[in-house]
Amino acid sequence: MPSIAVDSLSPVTIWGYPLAKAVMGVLMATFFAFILYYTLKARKGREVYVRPIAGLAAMNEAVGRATEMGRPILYVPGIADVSDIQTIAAIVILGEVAKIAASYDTRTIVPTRDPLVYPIAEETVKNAYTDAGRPDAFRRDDVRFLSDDQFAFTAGTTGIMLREKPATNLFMGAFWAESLILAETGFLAGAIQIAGTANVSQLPFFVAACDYTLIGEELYAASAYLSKDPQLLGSLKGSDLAKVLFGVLILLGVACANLPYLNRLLDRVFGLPAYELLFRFN
Amino acid sequence: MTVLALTWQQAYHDGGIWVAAILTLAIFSFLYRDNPVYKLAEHIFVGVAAGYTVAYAYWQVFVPNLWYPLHGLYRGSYPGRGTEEWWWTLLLHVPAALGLLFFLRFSRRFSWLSRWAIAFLVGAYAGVNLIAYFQSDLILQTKGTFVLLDPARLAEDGWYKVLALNIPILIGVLASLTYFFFSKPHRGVLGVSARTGIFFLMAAFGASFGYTVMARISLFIGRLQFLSYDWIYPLFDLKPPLS
Amino acid sequence: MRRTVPLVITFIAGTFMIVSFFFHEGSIPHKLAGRVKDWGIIIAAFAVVLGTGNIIRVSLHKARRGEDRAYKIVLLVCLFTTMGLGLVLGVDPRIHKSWLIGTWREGHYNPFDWIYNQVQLPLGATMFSLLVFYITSAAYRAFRVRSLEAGILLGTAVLVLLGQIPFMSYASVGDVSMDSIMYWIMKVPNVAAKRAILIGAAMGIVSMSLKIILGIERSYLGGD
Amino acid sequence: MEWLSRIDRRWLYLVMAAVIIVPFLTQTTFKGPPSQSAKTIYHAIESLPPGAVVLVSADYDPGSEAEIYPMNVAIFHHLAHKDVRVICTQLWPQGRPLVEKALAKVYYPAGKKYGKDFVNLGYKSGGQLLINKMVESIRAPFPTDVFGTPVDRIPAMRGVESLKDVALVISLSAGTPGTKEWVQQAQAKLGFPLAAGVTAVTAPDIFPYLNTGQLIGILGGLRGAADYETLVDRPGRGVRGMGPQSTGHLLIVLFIVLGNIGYLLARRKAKGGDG
Repeated sequence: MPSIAVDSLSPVTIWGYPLAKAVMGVLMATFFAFILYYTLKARKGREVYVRPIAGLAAMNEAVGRATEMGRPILYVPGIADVSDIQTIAAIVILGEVAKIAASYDTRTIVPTRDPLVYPIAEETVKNAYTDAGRPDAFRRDDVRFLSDDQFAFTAGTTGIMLREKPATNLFMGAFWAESLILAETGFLAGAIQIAGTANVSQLPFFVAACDYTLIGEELYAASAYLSKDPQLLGSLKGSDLAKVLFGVLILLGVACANLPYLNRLLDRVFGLPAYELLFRFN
Repeated sequence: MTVLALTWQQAYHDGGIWVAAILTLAIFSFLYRDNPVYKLAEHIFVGVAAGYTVAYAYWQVFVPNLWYPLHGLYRGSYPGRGTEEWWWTLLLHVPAALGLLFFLRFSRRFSWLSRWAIAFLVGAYAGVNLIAYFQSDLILQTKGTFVLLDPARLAEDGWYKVLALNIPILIGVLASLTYFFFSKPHRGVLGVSARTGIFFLMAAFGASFGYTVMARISLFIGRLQFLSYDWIYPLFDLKPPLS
Repeated sequence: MRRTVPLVITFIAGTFMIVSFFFHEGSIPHKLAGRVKDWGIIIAAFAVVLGTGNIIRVSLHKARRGEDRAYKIVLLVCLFTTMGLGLVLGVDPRIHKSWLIGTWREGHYNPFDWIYNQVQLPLGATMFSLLVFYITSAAYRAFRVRSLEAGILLGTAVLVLLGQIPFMSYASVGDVSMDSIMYWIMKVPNVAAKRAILIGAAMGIVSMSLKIILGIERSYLGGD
Repeated sequence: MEWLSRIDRRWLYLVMAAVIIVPFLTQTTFKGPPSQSAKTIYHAIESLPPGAVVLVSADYDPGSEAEIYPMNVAIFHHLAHKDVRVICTQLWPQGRPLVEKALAKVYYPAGKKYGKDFVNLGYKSGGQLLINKMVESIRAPFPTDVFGTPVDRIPAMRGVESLKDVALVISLSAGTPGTKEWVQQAQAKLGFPLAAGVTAVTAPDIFPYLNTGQLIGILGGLRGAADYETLVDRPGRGVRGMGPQSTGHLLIVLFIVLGNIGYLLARRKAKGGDG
């Protein structure tokens, strides 16, 4: 998890309050406002355009293929614990995938590495099968805790791939070195594979070895795509607006940091060290 | 007696090397194909790792973080009643209770209560992550892009060198960001920018790939060193070349 | 009730963790947030029991059905041996005195540690080193110049791979040495793309967390 | 050429294994000029004034021993030949035995005295918070060394109150907490020169700090170790690893090329068939 260390790093204060935190608070509030605005707007029924993401468009087809072949699907929600939001994103996507699988009457095998992810994943899959009206199709043995050890988990998961022969492998969440072991074994077992992670160092391997790969933020957007919930889709638009905001901030920051004249001018006009105020927020 | 102790120690050490070496070869046998020996090693691995996790969680988490403090609390030995630490220790009942809620999953009537623990964890970690990533990734990375014309660098390297390094980074960051635009079709200016972004992303993936290959070969060399220097060389009384 | 209470808990827990950040360091909410972060590992320790129970149950079911019976028995034997030794003797390399075993064998080597070092570590390291071979086959079958994008990935990968070879450092294209090309790749496109992914992912995290806290995203809690 | 795209993967594995094992057993190796980054670190240590204090933070474990340990040894060789005091700390518990091994290999044979020329303060938990504390004081989180000797009685620690008194920090890191935390928590505040020796996988992630000048240099993976061994003229595991490492890299490049030839031929053939 990244660091939280604002106080100690920033001696600058405004009205006795650390400036860094104040700036962060303002930026955060703006970010929240964007997301909430578009979420509420979508709730009122405004259609939201979202660009296609190939990996997600193929999800239905991938689950359908497993059904046709009469084989289960394998869903690995990453190997991080719940403190990593990628894992929570993976669980949320698992909920949607399990719903599709349940409606096709296909088994969903979920190996987990974190002891806490295991009950959460089980609850999610169980609920998905219940929501799809097939509580009987849910098998408790399909959601498994394999091991806390990274490679014991990998060995166990490859074992499932080889022996229970899932037709579709989905790898969503935080992955490290095991990414390629999983993806290559899955390829050898002849499965369709869709991966998604924000772990940059593993992306090349997923891109190479899987049929589709969700890159970085696409993983977080996936649940909105799959559920087609207008509110969630709306929040994507809010997040896009935030990207514009930060893009502008970057350009402004570059200008201020590199053009001393501009900085001095702002200082004179606002009577405040503008650069300090805006950009000393580490 | 000493002799016996020595041989026991020797067996403890040499036996260990043999076990490790055989298991190492068992895993490598998977490269040919899935086989009973590999399968055995796999099951040993999963079993041992699971047992390890329980013992580790008990001694390294449960005992020091929950058992000792609560034990002290009830016996009144530490911390002193009414002190700040006493209150914090008292609060440890909350995670203990949440942890116990998980066991209600086995009850048909109360299994829904285990959702409370899940709700608490997911909520708390969502809050922590929101702050942590906003601060470290969003703000620090944004800010990291500002530094273009560091005066010290300018004097040393000359402005064209500094610019040649930093302008492409700026373009790359902005272009790659547009790739993550979801609510606009990637056409026109946005399309060009997103495509440029993909080029940057792919170049970064290629770089990561190159470095990862290096790391993985080193790992394999590490296993070879174990097999030859720790296992085979001593068998023939050979001296490993440098350690 | 079954659905609302968890949402309220999520909301309160999440909001508190955010708000506490804006308090001064050393204030009560700030300290409480610090403690709450530690609770996760305590709750996880309870979940370990659940998870291990699941391993045992799944293995027993399979063994009973006759699927891989011998293997599952080996798994269970390894599990109980390791767990038993660890719980009784502790997890340190040398056995400490404990109320369970008194001073018996105190200071001796701990067989639990032996199992860790001679079984678990080598197995993990070897699994890890299999990657060399997977990279080989992936390089052969998957790295294809299907498009310009794939070509760029490949081109940089090959450049970096070659750049790591010592004698390639002598090579150069015109005036530009191999080393400096590699450094440029690492310092420019690599940095730019990583930064964009981090910024984008952070935005995804922030908006997802917000949606979870506000209960807009709640599929992980399921229906009623 | 049809067979190219239908080769069984096991032949690829076999060739790969051979290409690594043969140079490993014959101890074939390749030499090259050290990278710019390694040279920068070398010169930084070379230009340290006599009596300067260097802090080596060994934040790695047996899993990354293959890559980082050779760097650790090479850097110790360099430091042992300079008149500098070395303080070792670890952010990873498994780092301690590895540092002790490296010290035993280099420092004692070089005739250096423990406590006078070098000291090992050991492992403390806390990660980035620990680094944060060390900015203010090293003695508060580390009241004693690994042998339990109070820091006040250790000559090597004389005059060393906090990271402000350290001339150079070398972060040997295999992940988190590691180099990134050293930059964010300490270097950003005090501005001391910081050198990094990291695993190849983490190297790309810390290059941004090389751009901003917060790192003076990076030793990445086994090649970084080999570079440094070459610079201090003490060839060890790093230099010897360059044989298998180089042949392995070349083979992967060859496979990428062959794979693409097969692919392009197959595609051309498919096109021809249609036309």
